[in-house]
Amino acid sequence: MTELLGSLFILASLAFFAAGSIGLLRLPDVHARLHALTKADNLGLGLLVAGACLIGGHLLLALKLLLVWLLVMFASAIAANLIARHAMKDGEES
Amino acid sequence: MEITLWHLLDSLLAILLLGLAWSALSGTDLKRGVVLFMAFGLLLSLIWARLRAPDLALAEAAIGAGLSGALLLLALRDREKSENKAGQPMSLLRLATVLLMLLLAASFALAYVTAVTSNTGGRLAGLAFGNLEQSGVSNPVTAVLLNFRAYDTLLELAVLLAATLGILALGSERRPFRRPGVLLGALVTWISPLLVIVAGYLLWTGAHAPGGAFQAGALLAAAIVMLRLGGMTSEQLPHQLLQGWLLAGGIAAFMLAGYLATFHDLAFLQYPAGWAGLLILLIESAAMLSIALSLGLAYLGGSPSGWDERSSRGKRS
Amino acid sequence: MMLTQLIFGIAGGLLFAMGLRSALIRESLLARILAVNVSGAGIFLAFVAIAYRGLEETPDPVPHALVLTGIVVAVSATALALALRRRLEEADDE
Amino acid sequence: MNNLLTLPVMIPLGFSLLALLWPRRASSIGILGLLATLLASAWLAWRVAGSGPMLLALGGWEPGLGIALHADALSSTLLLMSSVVALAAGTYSTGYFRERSDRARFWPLWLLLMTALHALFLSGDLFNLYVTLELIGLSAVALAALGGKRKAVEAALRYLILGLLGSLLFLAGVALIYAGYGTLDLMQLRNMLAPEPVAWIALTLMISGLLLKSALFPLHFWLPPAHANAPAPVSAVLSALVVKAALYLLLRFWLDIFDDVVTTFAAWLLGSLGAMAVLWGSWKALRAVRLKLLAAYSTVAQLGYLFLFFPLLAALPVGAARDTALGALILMALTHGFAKSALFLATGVIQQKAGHDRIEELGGAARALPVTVFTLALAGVALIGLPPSGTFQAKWQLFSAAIATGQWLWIPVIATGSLLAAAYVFRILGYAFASAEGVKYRIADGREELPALILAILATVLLGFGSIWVWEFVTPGALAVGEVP
Repeated sequence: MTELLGSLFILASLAFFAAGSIGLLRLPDVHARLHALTKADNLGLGLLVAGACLIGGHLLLALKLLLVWLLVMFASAIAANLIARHAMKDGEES
Repeated sequence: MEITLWHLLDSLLAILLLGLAWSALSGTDLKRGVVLFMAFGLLLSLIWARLRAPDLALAEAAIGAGLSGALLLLALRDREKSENKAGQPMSLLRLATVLLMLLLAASFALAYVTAVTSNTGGRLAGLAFGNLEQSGVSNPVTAVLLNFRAYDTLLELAVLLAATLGILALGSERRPFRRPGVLLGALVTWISPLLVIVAGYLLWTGAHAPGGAFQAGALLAAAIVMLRLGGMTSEQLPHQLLQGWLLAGGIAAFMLAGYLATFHDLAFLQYPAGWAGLLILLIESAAMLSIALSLGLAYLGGSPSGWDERSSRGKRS
Repeated sequence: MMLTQLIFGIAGGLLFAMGLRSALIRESLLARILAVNVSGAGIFLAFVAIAYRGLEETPDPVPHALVLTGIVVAVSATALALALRRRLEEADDE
Repeated sequence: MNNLLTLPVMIPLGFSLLALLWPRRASSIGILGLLATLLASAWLAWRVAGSGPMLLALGGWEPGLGIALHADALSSTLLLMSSVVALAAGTYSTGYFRERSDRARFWPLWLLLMTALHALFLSGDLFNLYVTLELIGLSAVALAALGGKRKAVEAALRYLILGLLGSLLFLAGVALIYAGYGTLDLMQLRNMLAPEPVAWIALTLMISGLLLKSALFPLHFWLPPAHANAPAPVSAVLSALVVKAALYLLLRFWLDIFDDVVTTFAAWLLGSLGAMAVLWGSWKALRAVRLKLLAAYSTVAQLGYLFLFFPLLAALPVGAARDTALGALILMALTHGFAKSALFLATGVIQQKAGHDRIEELGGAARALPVTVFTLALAGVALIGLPPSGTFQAKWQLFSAAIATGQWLWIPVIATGSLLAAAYVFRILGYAFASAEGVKYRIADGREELPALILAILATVLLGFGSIWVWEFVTPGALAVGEVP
């Protein structure tokens, strides 16, 4: 039962990743791309981690995965901020 | 031979990898090439995981994609004269090199396929697993690196030392970065200690699970890179004399452990019975620090300010 | 023998040759350094493919250790090459 | 237990760390380390001469799983030569590098290079050989770039990238061998290898990598700039030892490990390339403007001679005649090692004292620097192959082998090469003995002039009159590791 639920979570995460990647490729400017990428990826990763926790079953493992998720969120938020600020400064190039 | 979903996944991964490599190498835009190369490294790390080589997946992500990537990105700041005329050779010559390349790849593939299909035995795997009990660790890759083929690893540390000394001899470090804004500063202050903890964990766990000195050392080096991005100057590194000892430590620990055995009438690098686990942990700790400092100094790009004064202090004149 | 071994082994051979070619014909030093790394990665891929023994059996640890050594050697060489390249720009003519 | 075998590798490595830790004493530590290395190598050669080849299974693991070191006559001879050359060039470097900080940079890398060379000579494992090749490559490049002149850095970077490509070709061959035969140990492979596609392709890849590293024509293009722009003691070792390391492996693979796999056609190919190297290298040396460039091109030519032996060895049946030819090859490699390092060191003296090394402005050198010019002349005798040098005897054997096997083709090549060598050596001497005032300064520092002189004497006199010892030591099964009990 938990395995099935976990798999569903992971499948759902794939949809978010796909959306994020399409956004990265198709959206017109840096800020919009960043928006698509960070939002979709963070949610996607969250779902992936949740699914993996369910399938893995260990509490310790779940904690480690959760830590990974938090770290990635932390880093990607700041990276996104840096990229956005850089883009603002440079003006719109791409 | 049955074709399963796994094989489709494998083909997809292989094609993606080749595509990434091709676009990283064929474009004239170097920045793009470097970014694609980092993506290549990450994909490779995924493939290591697929091929059940988690130790390599960790090392590739940390060293192959991570640190190499950081070094290459930094190198983009140095302009080359030749970059302006990144011209391609004439079309006929180009065709010839492509044909030669295909010939090379084809002969390699021919030999490889023949070899793998004719030799289906376990090669050295049987021997390695058979002697795992006596190696002092239960992670077979660590056993090969630090015990069965420890001599390779010893010389590999010498390679790293040679590269580091070469970089130090070329001149002084790059200018440090400007102090970052609040957010990046916060990231640096939070991440660096965390990296140190994770490195310690990887070192410890390397004895029985994926990890070990190299992955841990790379993470520590990543901490140096982060701090550097956060505006660290080389004065904040350990004292110059200590740096020398740290650089030498990995090899020195190996040699001491190696000759320890010879006093017990054993071969060089043969760990006395019961001591293997402890000796391996000690060697790995020293090696981790050497690796971290070497790679960190490589990121600094040259000798830290005042490095040469080590030799002239106390000079009479 | 397994199809997986063949797929990655042949891909490794292609990468090896591709990198070798670029390293010889490119003018830009940075591109050549990248190419050497790609070429090396191709050989590493072949090594790890040799070690693979299916989903059930633990792979041969010896090639894994060799590749780990190779990765460290590669990053050392890359670091030295990049340092030389940087110095080339700074060094004055004579 | 043969733990002795580790000493020629571990002594320089240990002293390299010491030189890194005590930079102020780097020179004394370095010289001491090289002396100890020389003693260890001499002892090893003595043991090998007395009681035959030696083997050590590192870590106590059976070869295959672990790595084995071994020494036979060929490896211990080269070990001894490299220890002597390193000590002489190292002694010279204490006068060459005036700044203490330069010496502190030089010594740890120098000792690492010795570690690498000795590790290569003793290694019995294919992958370990790859690591030693990379260690040689990186430390040699770092040394060649010392001083930071733009030309030197540029040549060093090119040298690095080509060296890496050579190592990668080698590694590709190693991967194939492991896939096909399931071991990396040379002695096990020696009995397993058969003439089949896997072995052929793997050997071709490895040999191509080694040819690139040993700068066989037409893969020699990286050598002259790298060797001519490095600091003098480094050039000496690059030409005398580093290219010889790749050549040693070629010999070891060709005549010993892959003995059953190689073909006569391939031997002829190497011989022909060697012949072209002799002619092209000698010609370029004759036309060189700078003394160091002359020395570098002369290395290309001298390496060519060594490759002429391959088709001859392939044609000779196993036995006394073949052993003699092999002995001649080794004698030639040794003589060239000593003579070429002497030439580079002497050039270094001239370059520092005169401020340049342009051949046509060497006038007065013979009066200002008589010892150094005498060294040049002695080294020249060995390079041309005049008696009593070791090269003379080696070329003599080369001639007789060419006649014995009916391979007349090589004889005009050797003769032309020797004539061209005579021409470029006398061109140097002609200008050096001219009375013009191109070179003015005298020096009294023996550290700078004596090492080169000693090396030149070793090449011309000792290896000439003493060649019989080399012969006796080397010929009965120079490559005899397989017979270790």
